[in-house]
Amino acid sequence: MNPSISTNDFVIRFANVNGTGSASANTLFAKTIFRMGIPVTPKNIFPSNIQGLPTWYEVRVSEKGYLGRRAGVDIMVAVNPQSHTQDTASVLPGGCFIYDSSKPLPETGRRTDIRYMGIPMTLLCMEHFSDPRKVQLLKNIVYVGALAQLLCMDMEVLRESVRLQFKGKDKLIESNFTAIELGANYARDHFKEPLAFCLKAADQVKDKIIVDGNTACALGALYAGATVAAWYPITPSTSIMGAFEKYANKHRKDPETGLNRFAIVQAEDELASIGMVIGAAWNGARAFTSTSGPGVSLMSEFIGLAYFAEIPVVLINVQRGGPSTGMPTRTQQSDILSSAYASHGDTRHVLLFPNTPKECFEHTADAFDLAERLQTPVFVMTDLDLGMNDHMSEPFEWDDSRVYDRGKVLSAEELDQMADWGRYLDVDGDGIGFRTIPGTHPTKGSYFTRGTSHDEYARYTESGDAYIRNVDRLMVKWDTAKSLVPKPEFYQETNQSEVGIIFFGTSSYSALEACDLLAADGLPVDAMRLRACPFNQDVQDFIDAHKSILIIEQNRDAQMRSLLTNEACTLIRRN
Amino acid sequence: MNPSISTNDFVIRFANVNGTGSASANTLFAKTIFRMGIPVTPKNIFPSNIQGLPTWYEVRVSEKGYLGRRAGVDIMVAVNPQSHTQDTASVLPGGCFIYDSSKPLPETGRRTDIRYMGIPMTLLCMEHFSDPRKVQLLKNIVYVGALAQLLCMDMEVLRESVRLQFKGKDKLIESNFTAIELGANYARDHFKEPLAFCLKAADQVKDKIIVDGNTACALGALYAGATVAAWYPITPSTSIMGAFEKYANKHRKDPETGLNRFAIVQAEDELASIGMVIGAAWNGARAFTSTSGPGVSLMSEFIGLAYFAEIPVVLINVQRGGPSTGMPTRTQQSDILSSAYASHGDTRHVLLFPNTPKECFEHTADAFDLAERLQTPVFVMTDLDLGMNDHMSEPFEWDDSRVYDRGKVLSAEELDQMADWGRYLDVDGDGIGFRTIPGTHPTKGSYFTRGTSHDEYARYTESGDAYIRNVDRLMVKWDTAKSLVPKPEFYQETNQSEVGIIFFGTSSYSALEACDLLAADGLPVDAMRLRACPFNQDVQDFIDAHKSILIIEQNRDAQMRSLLTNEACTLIRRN
Amino acid sequence: MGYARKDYEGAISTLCAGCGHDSISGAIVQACYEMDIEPHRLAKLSGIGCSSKTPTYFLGNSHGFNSVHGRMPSVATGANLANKELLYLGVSGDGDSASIGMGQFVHAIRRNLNMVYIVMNNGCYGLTKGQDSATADTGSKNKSGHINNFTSINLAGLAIELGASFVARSFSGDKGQLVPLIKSAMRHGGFALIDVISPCVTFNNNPGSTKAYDYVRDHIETTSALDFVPIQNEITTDYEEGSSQHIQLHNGGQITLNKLANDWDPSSRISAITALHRAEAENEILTGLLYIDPERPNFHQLIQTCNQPLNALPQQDVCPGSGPLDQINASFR
Amino acid sequence: MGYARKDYEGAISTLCAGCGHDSISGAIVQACYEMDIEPHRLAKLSGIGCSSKTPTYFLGNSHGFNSVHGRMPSVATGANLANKELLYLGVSGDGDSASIGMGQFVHAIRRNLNMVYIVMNNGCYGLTKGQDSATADTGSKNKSGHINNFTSINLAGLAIELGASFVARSFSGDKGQLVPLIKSAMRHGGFALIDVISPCVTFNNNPGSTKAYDYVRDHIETTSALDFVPIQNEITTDYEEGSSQHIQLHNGGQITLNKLANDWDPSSRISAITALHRAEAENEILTGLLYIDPERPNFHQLIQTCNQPLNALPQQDVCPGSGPLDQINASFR
Ligand SMILES: Cc1ncc(C[n+]2csc(CCOP(=O)(O)OP(=O)(O)O)c2C)c(N)n1
Ligand SMILES: Cc1ncc(C[n+]2csc(CCOP(=O)(O)OP(=O)(O)O)c2C)c(N)n1
Ligand code: SF4
Ligand code: SF4
Ligand SMILES: [Mg+2]
Ligand SMILES: [Mg+2]
Repeated sequence: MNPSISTNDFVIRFANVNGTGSASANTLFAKTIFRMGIPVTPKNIFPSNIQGLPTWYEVRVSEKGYLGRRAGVDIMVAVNPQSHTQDTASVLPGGCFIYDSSKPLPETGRRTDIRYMGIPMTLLCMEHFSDPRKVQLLKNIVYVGALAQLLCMDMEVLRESVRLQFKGKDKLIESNFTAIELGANYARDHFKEPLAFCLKAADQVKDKIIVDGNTACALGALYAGATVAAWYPITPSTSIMGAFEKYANKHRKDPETGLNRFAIVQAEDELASIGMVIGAAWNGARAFTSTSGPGVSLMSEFIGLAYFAEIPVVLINVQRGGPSTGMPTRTQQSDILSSAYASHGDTRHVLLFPNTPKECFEHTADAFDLAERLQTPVFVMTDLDLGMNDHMSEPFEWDDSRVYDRGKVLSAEELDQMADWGRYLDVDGDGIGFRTIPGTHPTKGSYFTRGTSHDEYARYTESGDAYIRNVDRLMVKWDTAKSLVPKPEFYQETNQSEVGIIFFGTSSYSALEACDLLAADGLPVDAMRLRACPFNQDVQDFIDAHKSILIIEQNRDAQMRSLLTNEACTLIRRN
Repeated sequence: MNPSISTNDFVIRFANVNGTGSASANTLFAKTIFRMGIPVTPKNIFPSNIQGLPTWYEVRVSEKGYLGRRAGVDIMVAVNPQSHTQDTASVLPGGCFIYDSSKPLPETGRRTDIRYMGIPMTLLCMEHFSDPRKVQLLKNIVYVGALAQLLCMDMEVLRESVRLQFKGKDKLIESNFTAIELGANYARDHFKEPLAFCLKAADQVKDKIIVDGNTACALGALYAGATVAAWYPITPSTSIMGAFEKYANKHRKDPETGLNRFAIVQAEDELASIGMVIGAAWNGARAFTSTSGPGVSLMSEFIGLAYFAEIPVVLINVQRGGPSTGMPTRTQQSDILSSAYASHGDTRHVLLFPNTPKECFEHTADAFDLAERLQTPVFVMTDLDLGMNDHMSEPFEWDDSRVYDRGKVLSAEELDQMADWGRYLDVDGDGIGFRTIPGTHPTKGSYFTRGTSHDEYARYTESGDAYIRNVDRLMVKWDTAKSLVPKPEFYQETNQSEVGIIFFGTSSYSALEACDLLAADGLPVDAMRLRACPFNQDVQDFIDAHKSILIIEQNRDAQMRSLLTNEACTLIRRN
Repeated sequence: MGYARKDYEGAISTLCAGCGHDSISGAIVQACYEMDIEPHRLAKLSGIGCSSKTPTYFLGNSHGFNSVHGRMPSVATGANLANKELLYLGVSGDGDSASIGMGQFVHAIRRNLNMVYIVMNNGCYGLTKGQDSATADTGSKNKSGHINNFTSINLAGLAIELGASFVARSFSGDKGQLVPLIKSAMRHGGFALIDVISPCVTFNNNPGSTKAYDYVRDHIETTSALDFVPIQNEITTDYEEGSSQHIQLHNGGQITLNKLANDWDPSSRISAITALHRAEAENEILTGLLYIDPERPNFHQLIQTCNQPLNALPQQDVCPGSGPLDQINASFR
Repeated sequence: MGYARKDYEGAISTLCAGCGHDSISGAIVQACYEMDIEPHRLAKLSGIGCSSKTPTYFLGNSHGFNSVHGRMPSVATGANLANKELLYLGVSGDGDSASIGMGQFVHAIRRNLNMVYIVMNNGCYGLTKGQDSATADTGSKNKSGHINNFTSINLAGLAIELGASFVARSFSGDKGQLVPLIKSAMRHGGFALIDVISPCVTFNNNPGSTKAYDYVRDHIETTSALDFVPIQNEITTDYEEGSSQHIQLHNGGQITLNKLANDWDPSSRISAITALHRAEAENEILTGLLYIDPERPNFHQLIQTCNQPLNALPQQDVCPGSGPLDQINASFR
């Protein structure tokens, strides 16, 4: 094998026009590589628009399993003339630029350090297909065929992927096969010199799956037994409810009546969706909402109510570029503070930070247990990258012996046996009272839930003492939370470096790769991946064990640093 | 004079039923003391209710001029049987308990270490007045008369106060005089032993005024030329708009037409009120809103828009007990974080912290200059205590040579002269672009304001680079703000102690008194009163100059500590 | 079941003496008592305001939720979804529903949420000391002497236009009308609005106010004499034949109407709207049942939830288990 | 003033080819051009959505404000208060106005804010990929095959019930009707709603959708042929006598109507509502001017602001100065 050819290690980017059906061709490409056993990370870089603007799909192939985005593009498949200039610029020297040569490429702006490879995608399609819509769709498949040929993709795996993707649509499968062949043949006939990149079947994928985090969150909610879901459409969270509906329709029908064992409400706005979740959770159903930054802003008064009235709420925040409408189709980790302290007044909320689809599944499922155990809102903090892009992940697991932790909820019998019950009485020192669900008992356990102050027996009071006892108890609960939330993940047996590096969520991918690079350079650094706030002792210990701390996060204001400083009570100087 | 009598130094508390007209009697009492030249601080402690529940009015008299609340009550005027038990308990040993002896006081629960003094207030009134409404109102004046006698109040000053308070209502003045005399005579005839407390005319008031902070804020907005005010009623901010309307009606009528040179809108909710302020400010009017915590929560998406679209917004946040509906009639300083970082995404807002009515006036007026100069939201952070209670204060001042700083706004002529204008172009390094007001120029200066990302020319873009340039420029602006906001106040020439004490707003009163007490004990501590965020170098220097820092604030979560830690980048350990 | 009247009472009211809201609380107690409602099978929800405080003062044995200002409808929606078997009674004010809560009010109607929604309508913001609300009538004067210039929002008219399935208006001072209306609303199988004029004695009961006791008493008009008959066939009210009408309710019982307005048909939206507009033009306050469609499918029916309450489904009915998860994993390979 | 058509154009649209919203942008350009509006004396405001993006694509020489989702009415209210002399054109979507923005929509109407409010109504959330909106008709099917069960919110009907002073409905495909409606709305002295059915070709233009081009074309009905006549006395349209009607607009010009529906009277709310309900019952989409009250006082009149724009008052007119402050201080001693 040619040593200058890089095998299973390159970045390819597809530059398309949105709304032209390129997504299915690009997914096909990535999925085939995955099925060849090679780790792959696809990223959609798309505009806040429905049709006609530039969109990109970038695939990183990495046998070593690095799944973060890498700077620079090795192969550019530039099917969108609108973005040619920009696309040309982003190719690394020595890379190649594949374009649709049905129309000639302008002579200006050509680079000499990259290889241009024209394939008459449209013309090839027009020769074989008459329907113009088909031509538009299949010219994307033509470049997949050409790439398959050029990169030595396993053609049988590719064809199998086509069969799976278009299952039941035999005609479509046939025309896809034709398009693949058109591309492959053209490439074989016209490009004798091999590419500098190629694929080779490997065994790095094992039983992993490739799926987006939003689907994983939806499945987590499904498995956790969520029955009430209220939401308002907002990119990038929208597909959570789509997936929840799909799987609930499959797995949550009453077998006798065919009726739904779930309720999904598209609310009139985010204020209403969180209100519905609060109402449902108060009334004993497991309930959740999914949203993004603007939604959290709108929900913040209600989140304060849930904190104060101690209602178990699960909120999945798929973060996007802020503030305000911001950049709906760009990823960020910039709602850390607005989520942790959502609402005026003294409030603190439990946050979970998954970093893979598997963790999205687990953290979402766990969030319901935590919310009910702690009787408080729990945020699952993902982001556009994790939520909307496919990520390679360990498969989802569910232990059938797991029993939902519904927390401290009193049955009619328990109420009968209790001498002295107060909704907000902390009888066992964990800061959590016993709650009752409406309709449980004819004469016991009713109370009036409020956002205004109350005493231990849920009676209205404006007494300053009662107020202080209440908010102090909430701090005891916060301490209890520390022992229940997922612990951080460490990547070393014992701490060894002076510098400690901290990351969470999707920042983990690049951070871990950086750690490997540093270690390879003889500079190993200790690393910790946060998985939840409040921070438990392990987090504190890690910080204390290092002279300086580096935090990797995707926002301007070092929000995680702020959160760590406030909550773990340790100084981390910002650079 | 009897040495065991404490002159001009005591706390008196009136326990009333709300909605029974006690406010006017109690104010009369406090105001008379003020007019005798003695420093006085009245506090209303009232329920979230309109009629029939216990309410208290507490007056601290302090010749030394300490205006914070002091623990313990010296004289209790207990006119509300509902709260007798509680009221009895709060009297300090040696204090006295004055009650309406028209009905006998229950024998149970009596204390032996306080002096009970019964005055048949209702009966005295019934003997002299026939109208039952009058009886209800004037029995409150009876106790004022009795107290005047017992405390050696200047009767002429008291009568003058009555005349002022009921100006134009001669009959009412007469019956008040009668009631005063009834009380005074009864006291003179029945209590021979002098009280342990007395009043003596002094010269500690000078030209000071006594007024509530909400009125002061309203006047600040009036003087700053605010023309659009949008709000939604919420305790404790409501009276700001009442005062603004009152003074605007007096000082802002077009002399020819009698029409209003202002617009006040009672909006449908807080989301609408902040939206209106944003719209008006965008369109070149000085505009503001006033609200409390729940309002800020609801406004947070819009506040993020104003930050990102760079609209000058003035928001007066009169803080109350949070979270959620919380305690509407109790004071707190617990919206520090929710205001400083209002909105999802990376945002930071300018906050001002007045601590007297005079500063309420000045900070509110300054807020408009700052908001327009910085093109960003500015919060005036007061609280229920400052906003709704009368505070002794230096008089308001207005320099007639002051010219409003409207910031960087381009006229038609300037637009004509500019070669290259971009709304968000930072041409002079302060991070602030030049803005244009709709309608200014027929062909130049129009642009589309957005919450989504834009480049320097306000053109829509989703480019990551443009986004970063933009948010980085906003940080430059944040640095500019540091040099414009009010500096902290110091109480020592040079730093001397190891411990530094930091406070702000209404926490200052008690904090300063504590400092005096410590100094008297030979333990002087350096003190700093914060007046704004962002924090300038003086704040940093003070923190750096002390081994440990104590922050006095009225919330559970040490929010100002968090803000200082994040923004001034220095560790302060929480105890 | 033999509940006593006191089983439906709540804490002592802290509202102003004479406040209309207290009379409505009384009517609620009365209606529940007469219908022998199991107190724990009813959930009461409210927003914020004097009106929204009232659930403390009635049905002390029922769970309640005093939520945030203007957002009771969404909390009620969620609660209702969790357990379709309870009775939901929402209480709100005109500020709470017609201003900050307008959006949620409209959308609860649109979903035909199965609940009774009572607006204690005093044309002002009682709890924040009497500012005009959006239901203040044009030209009405409040205690501080301010005259309202804005168009008034007619919540009943709005609800009918939006397709609410049960719309009534009443007056806190007319218990005889209010009690059967509440009973009927409780047996209606969808969204039932009762807009109750409820004077605020402290801030809006002055001469010149159209929400003052005197004004309302002088200008009240009624669509019909109405009775609620709990058991289907036992019709006791004997109105003259011809003008009387019986409406079967979805959850049992029926309404017997004796129409006083001739051109009005309670099953026709346009006739109800016309009657309201006509009364408005004549400065009359039209009360009584205004419109009803007893058969309109409610929210649960529209989204086809199962027969058991969602909050009562056992884990095995909601968790698909590891078997299906293997297949799901396989679909992502 | 001699502006060219291109002075009213904006950037090239990035909406889907065939989107109804682009036609409405075209009609706005056309109307402004024909009326010779000074572009800088008009401010365009919007919320969030495909519809709310359109102000980028028209009137490039006018200031614009793309605010947050559902909150354009409040921003427009503030802007309008600051300067009563500009013309305000608000653009919104059915999601933006009928769901998240319902409260603000209702209250802008209540205040009779002087503005043109265009809803580009496609029955779905275009920008978030086609979910049903609250204006989706009952029984309508969207591209993903989902059938809407909920009651549809009729924005025009709602506006009339709320007392809006100018209410029209139109269709993006009917420029002949839309352009004169926009012109009339711009000369109306209060809140002017134009609810424009505007098909979403990508997500809601399929068979079974009642907001699809084909369906709308087949079911459209019109109250009247309408013309806007800019100069008061120059009436050129020659409808037959008797059926034609002239309505004088507050800010100049007049509307000439040739009524097609006999029982409909544009100055009667109840007649407009009746006409809407009748059309709805017959599955017809009633378009054209529905209701107008040209004399209703607008927000500025109701709150009695001065004649100069508030944003143009010089400091000396708004700052009382130190003299009065001395008196104010004295009142606090
Ligand atoms: C978000 C928010 N804004 C404002 C308030 C203050 N507030 C409390 S009650 C109320 C209005 C109550 O009016 P209404 O609903 O008519 O009830 P009423 O007191 O008249 O019965 C307001 C504005 C609040 N609690 N929350
Ligand atoms: C607070 C908030 N929630 C949700 C969104 C996401 N969002 C953007 S546009 C839109 C709906 C647009 O629908 P519509 O107003 O009908 O406009 P169309 O795209 O159909 O023209 C939504 C939900 C947002 N931008 N902000
Ligand atoms: S203020 Fe008005 S609404 Fe509130 S309790 Fe008193 S009378 Fe009733
Ligand atoms: S998605 Fe629909 S509404 Fe949006 S631009 Fe495309 S066709 Fe128009
Ligand atoms: Mg009210
Ligand atoms: Mg739409």
